[in-house]
Amino acid sequence: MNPLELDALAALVPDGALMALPPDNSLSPAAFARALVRRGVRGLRLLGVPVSGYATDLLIGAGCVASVQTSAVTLGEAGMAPRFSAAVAAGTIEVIDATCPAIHTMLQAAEKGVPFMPLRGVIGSDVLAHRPDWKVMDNPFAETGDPILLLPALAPDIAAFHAVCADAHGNVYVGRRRELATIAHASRRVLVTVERMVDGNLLEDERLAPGTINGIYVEAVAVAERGAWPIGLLDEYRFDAAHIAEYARMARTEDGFRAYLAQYVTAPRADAAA
Amino acid sequence: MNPLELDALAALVPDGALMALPPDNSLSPAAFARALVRRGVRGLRLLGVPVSGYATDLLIGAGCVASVQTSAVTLGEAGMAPRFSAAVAAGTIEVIDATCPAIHTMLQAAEKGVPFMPLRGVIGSDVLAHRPDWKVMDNPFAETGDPILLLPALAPDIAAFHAVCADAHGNVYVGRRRELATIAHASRRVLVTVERMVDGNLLEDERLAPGTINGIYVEAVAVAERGAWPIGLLDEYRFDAAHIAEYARMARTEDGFRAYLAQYVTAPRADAAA
Amino acid sequence: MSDVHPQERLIGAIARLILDPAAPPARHIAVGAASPIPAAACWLVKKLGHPVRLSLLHRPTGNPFTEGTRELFDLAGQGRIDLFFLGGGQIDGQANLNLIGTGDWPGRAARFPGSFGSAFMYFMTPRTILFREEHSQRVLVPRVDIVSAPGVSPPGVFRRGTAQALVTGKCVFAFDAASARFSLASIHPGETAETVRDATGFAYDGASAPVTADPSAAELALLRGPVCDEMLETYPEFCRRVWNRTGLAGRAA
Amino acid sequence: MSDVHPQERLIGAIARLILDPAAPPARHIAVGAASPIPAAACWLVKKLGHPVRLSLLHRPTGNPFTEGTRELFDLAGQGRIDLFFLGGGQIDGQANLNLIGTGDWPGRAARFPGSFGSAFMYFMTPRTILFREEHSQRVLVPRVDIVSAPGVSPPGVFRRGTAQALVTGKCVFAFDAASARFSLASIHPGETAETVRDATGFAYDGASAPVTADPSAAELALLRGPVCDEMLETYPEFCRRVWNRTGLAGRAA
Repeated sequence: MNPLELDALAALVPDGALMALPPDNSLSPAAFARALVRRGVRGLRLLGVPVSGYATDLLIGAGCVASVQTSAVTLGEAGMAPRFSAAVAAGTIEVIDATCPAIHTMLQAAEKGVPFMPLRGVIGSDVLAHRPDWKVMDNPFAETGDPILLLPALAPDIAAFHAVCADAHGNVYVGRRRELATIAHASRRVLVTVERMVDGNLLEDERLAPGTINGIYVEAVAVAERGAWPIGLLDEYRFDAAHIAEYARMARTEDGFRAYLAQYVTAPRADAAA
Repeated sequence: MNPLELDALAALVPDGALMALPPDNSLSPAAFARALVRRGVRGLRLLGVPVSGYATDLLIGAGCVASVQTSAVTLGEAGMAPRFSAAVAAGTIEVIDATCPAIHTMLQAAEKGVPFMPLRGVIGSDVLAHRPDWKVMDNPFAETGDPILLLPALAPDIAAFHAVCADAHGNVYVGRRRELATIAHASRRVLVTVERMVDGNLLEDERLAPGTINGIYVEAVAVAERGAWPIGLLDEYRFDAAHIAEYARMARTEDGFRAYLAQYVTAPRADAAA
Repeated sequence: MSDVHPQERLIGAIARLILDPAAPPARHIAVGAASPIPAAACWLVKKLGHPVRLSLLHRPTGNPFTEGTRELFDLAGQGRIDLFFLGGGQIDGQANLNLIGTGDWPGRAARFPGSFGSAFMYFMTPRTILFREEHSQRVLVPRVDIVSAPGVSPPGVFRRGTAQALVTGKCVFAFDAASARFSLASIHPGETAETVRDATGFAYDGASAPVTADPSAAELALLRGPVCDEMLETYPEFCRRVWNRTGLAGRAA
Repeated sequence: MSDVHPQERLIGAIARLILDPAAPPARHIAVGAASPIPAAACWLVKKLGHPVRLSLLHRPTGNPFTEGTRELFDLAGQGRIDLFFLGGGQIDGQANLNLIGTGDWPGRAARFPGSFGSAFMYFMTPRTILFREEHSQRVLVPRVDIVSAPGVSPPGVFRRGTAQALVTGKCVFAFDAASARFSLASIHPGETAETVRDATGFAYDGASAPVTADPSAAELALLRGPVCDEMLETYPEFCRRVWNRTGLAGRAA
């Protein structure tokens, strides 16, 4: 598997795709999201696994998004996600609320190839009241009535994330962020940006194999140096809190958001300069 | 957490415990099984995750075992597990047959804290016909009848395995054998033998964390050098096929098995000499 | 020893709730994102010498899990997390939490970030300490617009626990699950039963209560020294604001 | 080129079944424990230049999975494994497999190792090639004593596929799922329709069949060179027996 250019990787995402994204503390593919804005993708149905941050807010602001299924959209210390809030107020995106472990569970069901999986809790939450696709039934193993939530399997069309490195076999190294493996296993197509390509086979190295996702699951890879920025990447580089604060400030208005896009996303070599 | 002596670790296993063991290709705690034989534990209910090998056959032969729940008991290239076969023929142990992914699934349900999990397949197998604790119901997400197996959560009293190393926090390194994490998560108590103790904190090392099981799940650790022998341990040492063949040969008869115990298990410093 | 910072008082109040001998044991506490005051309370308990395991989910380095928040939720599902902290954009008198928004679904008047794991965690841990610094009729409402997570559940619904207490910038409320009501437990210095009453949108038991105790001198010394040291990497802004500490210079201590 | 070893013939027959253009595509094949002949057939297909992914579960090093066999079964559950190999202590005319034992449950007459993952994998892959070298009335029975995994399932039971064929030391049977019957597809050199008939305990279609083709010279060269090189670490005894190769000396090739 030869790595693609970043924009070529973004071109593999069709309009309308159900795309899973990790949150801002776990290998978020920020450069890839900026490439999707440049490509002008439309109608994305985003899935936050289990919550959403910068990349989701950016794609919403750029008009790329039809719906967001998530357990929360937040910029963390920088506060509310401004373009998400504006879109909810304007009614321009559909919000499908979930709760964190329910999203993990729906993906685990897809990973396992079963049509549903149970989860405790949630009963009595209005999240459940607004999920006609979720069901409550009595636990068939209980002697007396024991209502339990059943969640349907959810297989994203695409999962995208930013990993540390990849090899020619398509294996990608995510380190301790093993929850990305579940996302990759559950998704029909997996697109990955990485800091760098490495020689050899990550899975044949006993020290690297435990943090490696098998290339079986990976369709394509692109090199994007500092591709998580302004999000951090394991011990490679830290979260850029000042930039996220600047984003939160600029994106408070539509005009400010346009200025952000011009400066950081659509400017020539914006990502290369990052 | 200070490491215990091997025999002190074995003393933590009460008679009658439901004890999960990995198979012969995945961190089998062979030295620990020999220590259990020396301790004279009785009435163990063993769970092979998902199949059983040398350690299980040894414990059966030594009279430590009341029942075995497993998907297969085998010595691999060395053929049938002789003490298991003899005990089945004599009717001295209960055999609870399962099928590999069902065992994984029952443990995953316990890991997740849900009372059951579904699994495809198995319907029409006599394994199912002999599992009154397994249920078939119609998939509630299907439009038409769609029978699917539901498996109850299974939380072993104890899980035991042999890992590469441990730190003072009880974190243990299992490398690419991440399926051990599921066993550890699902079990009430986890006892681990390791090749060696290491300084520092495995989970704070970004390179080692992905192959580390959090000490949250680990009750006690003992150092047992070459503690998987005659089973192999990742890239540390290889499977000793000649010894397993010798075991298979000796264990074919009760007398031969007693001779094996005398030579390799109960002899003074048997494990130290291994 | 300088004056007690109001946030130190909240930290101390939460630490005492954690150590409440009448509550189920807190051997393993998890702390979620952006929770400096609960995190500091947990560190204080630990630095006081209590054998508690802390899983701090948002440490930039040394995250305790290798399967992300899924591992946290699995642990909670197994019953291996004894105590968690939750807040809410709205909290009502039955301890219902609203992290989703106000007005029509899904928060058309004002959207909050979302439910996070509240609809699960609130059921799975034997106890939850609710913390919301803003104490106003805007936050503490008669009935939440949207229930992210219910305070109590009907008989037969699997649930290990609910709110132990609600700590605000004005007071501490205890929660009684059987009656599904809060009662005033202590009032912070500078507030009165009346200022609490006026700022609270829901009905609660107890017309008066003792003053919330300040942290002891020993506790303050721990907060300003070793607790701040532990917090500095994750919450630099909080440490600067409350303890006037910047950078990692003092961390070698 | 020396004479064809009987096991090379079995390898060649299985390779041709893998490549059968009438069968669903085999992009990803998994091979379980102690299966040198199916493994060699897969390597032959790969060395012939076909773009197939092999997941060999029992390589001492470089195991393809990081979650053990659970990852294999999850992959199969998802439909990402196209072909698997199964055998059985008993196999009957409906392609039911018995890996558990003979006589009363759970194999009181003769216990086999156990079902392994057969009760799942047989349903989950679009096709399964059955392989059992011993061709006798002891193994190929009218009706298995215990069904580890059924050959066919009633309508409505989720199932992606079943047996494509059964390869034995005497012949190749094709399996038709609709009629749940085997039919004779080819007979290995040295055997006849009669010797097959006499050794088979179940009824099947086809009184005669062509001779099983030997591997081509090119295939034999691949088997004895690069395929053996790949097999040597996992199956040293098999390589010694069939190809008279010992040690890893030739492996640099």
